Amino acid sequence: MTLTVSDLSVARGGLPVLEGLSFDLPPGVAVILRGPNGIGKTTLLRTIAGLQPPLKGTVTGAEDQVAYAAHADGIKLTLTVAENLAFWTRVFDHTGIDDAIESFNLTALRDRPAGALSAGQKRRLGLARMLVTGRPIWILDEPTVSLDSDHVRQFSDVVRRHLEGGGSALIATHIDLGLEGTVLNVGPFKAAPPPIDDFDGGFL
Amino acid sequence: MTLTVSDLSVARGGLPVLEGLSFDLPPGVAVILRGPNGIGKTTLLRTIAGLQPPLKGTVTGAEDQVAYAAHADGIKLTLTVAENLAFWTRVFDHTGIDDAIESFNLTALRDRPAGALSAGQKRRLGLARMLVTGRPIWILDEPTVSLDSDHVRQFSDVVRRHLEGGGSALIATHIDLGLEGTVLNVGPFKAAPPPIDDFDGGFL
Amino acid sequence: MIDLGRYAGAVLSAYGVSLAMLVALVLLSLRRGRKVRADMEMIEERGRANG
Amino acid sequence: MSIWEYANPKKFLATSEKVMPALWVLSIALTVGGLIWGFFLTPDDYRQGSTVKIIFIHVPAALMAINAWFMMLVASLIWVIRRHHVSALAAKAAAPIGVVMTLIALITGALWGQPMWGTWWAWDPRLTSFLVLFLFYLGYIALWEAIEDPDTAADLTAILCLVGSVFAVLSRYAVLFWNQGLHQGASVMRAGAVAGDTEERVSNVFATPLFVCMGGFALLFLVLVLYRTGTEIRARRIKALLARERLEAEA
Amino acid sequence: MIALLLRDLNLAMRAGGGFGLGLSFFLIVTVMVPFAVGPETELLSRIAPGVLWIGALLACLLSLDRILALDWEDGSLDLLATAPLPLEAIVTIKSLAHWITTGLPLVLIAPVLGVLLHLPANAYLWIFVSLLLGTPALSVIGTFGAALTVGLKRGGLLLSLLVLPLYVPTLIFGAEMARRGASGLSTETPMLLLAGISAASVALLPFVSAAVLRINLR
Amino acid sequence: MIALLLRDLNLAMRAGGGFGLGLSFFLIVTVMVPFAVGPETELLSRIAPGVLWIGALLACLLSLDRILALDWEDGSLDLLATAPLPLEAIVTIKSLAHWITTGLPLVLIAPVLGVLLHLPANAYLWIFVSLLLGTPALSVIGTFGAALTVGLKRGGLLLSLLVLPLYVPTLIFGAEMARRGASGLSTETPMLLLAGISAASVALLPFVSAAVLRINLR
Ligand code: HEM
Ligand SMILES: Nc1ncnc2c1ncn2[C@@H]1O[C@H](COP(=O)(O)OP(=O)(O)OP(=O)(O)O)[C@@H](O)[C@H]1O
Ligand SMILES: Nc1ncnc2c1ncn2[C@@H]1O[C@H](COP(=O)(O)OP(=O)(O)OP(=O)(O)O)[C@@H](O)[C@H]1O
Ligand SMILES: [Mg+2]
Ligand SMILES: [Mg+2]
Repeated sequence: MTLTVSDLSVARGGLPVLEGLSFDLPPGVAVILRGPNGIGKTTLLRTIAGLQPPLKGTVTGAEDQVAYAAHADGIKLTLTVAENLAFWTRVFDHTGIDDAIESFNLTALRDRPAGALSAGQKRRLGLARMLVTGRPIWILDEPTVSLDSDHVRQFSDVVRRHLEGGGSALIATHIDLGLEGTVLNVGPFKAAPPPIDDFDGGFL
Repeated sequence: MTLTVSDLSVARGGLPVLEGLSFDLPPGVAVILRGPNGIGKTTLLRTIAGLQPPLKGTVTGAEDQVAYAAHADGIKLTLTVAENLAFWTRVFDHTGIDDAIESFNLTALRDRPAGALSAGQKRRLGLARMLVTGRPIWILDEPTVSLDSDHVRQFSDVVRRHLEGGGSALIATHIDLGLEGTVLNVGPFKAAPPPIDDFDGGFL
Repeated sequence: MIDLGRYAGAVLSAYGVSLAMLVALVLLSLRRGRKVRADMEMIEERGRANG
Repeated sequence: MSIWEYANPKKFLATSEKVMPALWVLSIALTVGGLIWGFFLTPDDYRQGSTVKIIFIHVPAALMAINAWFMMLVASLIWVIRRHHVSALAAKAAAPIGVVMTLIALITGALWGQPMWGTWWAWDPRLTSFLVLFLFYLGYIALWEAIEDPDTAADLTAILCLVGSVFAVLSRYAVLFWNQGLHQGASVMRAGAVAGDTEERVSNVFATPLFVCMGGFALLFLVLVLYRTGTEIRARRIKALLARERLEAEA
Repeated sequence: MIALLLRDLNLAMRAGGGFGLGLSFFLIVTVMVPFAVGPETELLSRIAPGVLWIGALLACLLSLDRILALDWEDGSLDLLATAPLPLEAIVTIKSLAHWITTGLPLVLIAPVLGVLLHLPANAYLWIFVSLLLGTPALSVIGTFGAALTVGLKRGGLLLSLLVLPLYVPTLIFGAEMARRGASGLSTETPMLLLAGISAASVALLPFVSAAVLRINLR
Repeated sequence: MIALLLRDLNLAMRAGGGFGLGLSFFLIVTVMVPFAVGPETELLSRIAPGVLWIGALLACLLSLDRILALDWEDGSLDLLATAPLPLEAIVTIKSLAHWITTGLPLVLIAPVLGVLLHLPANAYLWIFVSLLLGTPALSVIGTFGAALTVGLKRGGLLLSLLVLPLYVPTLIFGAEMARRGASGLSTETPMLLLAGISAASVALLPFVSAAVLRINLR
């Protein structure tokens, strides 16, 4: 169940952005990714989630274990909050949306079409989806965007509960979540530009 | 040049969300809007920007004076950073994009298509647009979403410079921007539900 | 019964289809009307009870 | 006391509730009575045989199909100018009735045309205009359905109705022009000719039951519009009440 | 998988009637043809089978960009790709949902619209059968096109451009079958070929579409 | 205003060729028709003017949702509405950009495609003139439809449903004019009517579209 990343290089738009990354994500642990805008956090998370192939290196233990939450939420605006969650519950063969709804304070909004939610409410719905996947490894890309401070705290609590239950989380964020976890600053892993004369490499 | 909001009520989806708001925004001042998710900050800003009519009350001094930055950035992904800014410059009959590009640290990205930017880089481009409008009153809806902490600081500096130059800013945000300004918590202005027997009101 | 001659099919189906559509329209209107009215009263009641 | 008082939803509901029972009875009595009269008690036409009986449905339905659109046009204007919600909702309520009337006219016309003209359908100007009207109805209803916010929906459909009416009239002239155009003659079946032919006879035996049917259809339309407008008003209030509950729950 | 199918059908119903709209477009195209080519019965009845086929094809085409693009835009597709469903299943379900909301209604309404175009009496059956055999191919091929263009902003027109040539064989055999049926000729050969195309597309293309989608996602 | 026009044209060129796509769609529809109705020269040449008009109309229609929806989705429209341009000007520019990228190329290519359909020799001029007079109306009416459906997710099909009936008079007069020209009859009346419709739409509809947009933005 441990996610292992070894010597990983990732590319975006045909250019390497991060290289030589290695870390472990054992159960019960949260790894917080930090780094300036554009360094490659999103790219890294997409690679680990299996959405794009790595340039080099390997990711093991991710297959069918990860639930991914991206910048975009994947919310259907014409479905209600409950319907949105129920759909993902069934896709992941999990049961019950009530816990997810309560954890993110969505009870009052349960039967509201998702299109009639404010920015922060939508984001909470997107995060509630993680709970209905039943997957142990959470990969979260800037999860607290648009959340007010109370809800950031609430989110941290949910993650903490998830960790206590044996799950793990890999979170890219720019703010302080108040979570105790390993901080991984990806800044130093910025890919060096390929040597100009390396025709093969420069072609890649 | 002072923006005056008096006894303003705003509605979203046919329902009043905030009521009885009054405040002034004189030149040189920043007003920071705070309030939990879904309270109606976005709705208030849209009303002040003139995109939707107020339910009651008036907004004066906004006509042709405001530049508005919403949750969405209005960036054309196929145009380059410079082209995106140049377009808005011409729409607002302003001159020069260099200052805007430098202020938001976009020099290296100048000729990159906006579609190939990371989340934070896009947001910076969206904020740079404010500088090329030449408008004195800035209305910003969660401007620092996705920005790393260095860029949040840089953004605050830009706002401070704008204030010193006689501009003003109305900013809805959930985080601490390090800006000295009046904080307006909109929580207490939450609209009360209309009485149940008020058929006309309940109709609206 | 009156004799419709060789056009019986056309006439009867014209009447049949038209009347069926009219009746359907009326019944659907009534059904939705009832349901909406009941819903409204229920929600009004609920609203009064809660405040 | 001005007529606009009835534009208050509550007043409208109260008043329409009072008149509707009588209207229901009258409209159904007239419609059924007229149709029975027309179907059982009129002779066959010497040329059209028993098919002439279709006229008792076809013509009232066709009339109401046009009148329903006209009513929607007026209601839309009232909404745009005076912003009475009841008016917008009445237009919404009338559209499905208009569609059904249009469909009835088209179907009965087609069933009539088969024995009379030997074809179900001809691109005669009148029939064609009706088909275009049908399309306008479809678009109008689809737009109402597609928009979430009720006031926005009312505004946009009202504008569509106004602009659409102008184009519907234009289409009418275009279609007239088109089929008198160069290739006339392929079809001998011009509704005008047949209709004109029947019109003489309409004056005697057929006229009275036809008028009864027209009255019945008109009243039926009226009562249906009143009833459905009431439904729309309540549906709208439900929306508002649910939203209010939401406000309360969050408070 | 059932969940996905139900969701897609549900969404099609809510978003202002995915069911009705393909249908109305078909109706409108059929109605426009006489305005454009003139009202002569004999001419219309000659081109009727072809017009119905083209109308059905265009109605399918116009709704193709609903198949995947919406899920792409709001990020659902990324999330679905990390879900326990194989991408092949997702693509198949999407084609099926498209056929149910667009293809099937077209098949059912086509004979009615035939009346407007003075379709010859013995052609009604053949139009129905040929569309019933052909529309599944249209949906599956369309899904392939949708997968190819999914990453592109407003790929609608490009999508049409890519898909229309792929529709050519289906259109030729389908329309030929309907026309032969209308003139009382044997329809066996085109029918077999049409059925063959449909069967092969349905069996094979989902794998290709899934592969294409995988490439587009990364 | 020039800036907006240039940007729209620029975007149309980059986003996978707004210019080319309307055109290719027109081409493909025209090519499909012989497949669907059969290859007889005489039949094709009779329906050629009508087919060209329908093809042009559908090509316009398919590109309508580019006019405003893209700007709506990424928030540009909100920002433009707070800019110093009146909404009426924005709408007009958008129609103009649509015409330049879609209508104009269609007008220019139509005579060429006429060859494929065995268009009668004296009809070439009339097809050209009728499309030149009619396409501006198509763009302006289409912008009105686009404004009505701008807030709706994937309003494309609804847009077609709303706009096609509004296209009826333009189509009738345009196609009639081309057909009359093809058979050597006088084209004066339909030409005047077509020009009238175009002129009136261009003069009046932008105000309505701007009002509609204002409602949709709020
Ligand atoms: C599908 C086809 C048809 C449509 C849409 C249609 C439509 C209409 C409309 C709109 C009217 C009322 C117009 C007015 O009162 O000014 C009308 C009247 C009439 N129609 Fe039809 N019609 C159709 C087919 C037929 C056929 C096949 C016949 C008969 C042979 C027919 C005979 C008549 C007659 C006798 C009247 C009443 C006389 C008159 O008002 O001029 N119609 N039809
Ligand atoms: N489609 C693309 N084509 C080419 N380059 C891209 C593309 N998308 C992003 N990039 C570049 O790849 C790099 C990594 O982007 P990524 O989105 O992974 O950054 P990030 O760390 O998530 O940043 P942020 O904190 O702003 O979200 C950036 O420099 C960005 O400019
Ligand atoms: N389209 C809509 N229809 C109905 N209600 C809506 C709609 N959009 C938002 N709302 C509701 O209106 C209220 C105000 O929303 P608004 O977006 O202004 O909140 P906000 O203060 O900006 O929140 P956030 O901090 O999450 O962005 C919320 O309760 C929201 O649920
Ligand atoms: Mg990122
Ligand atoms: Mg907000």
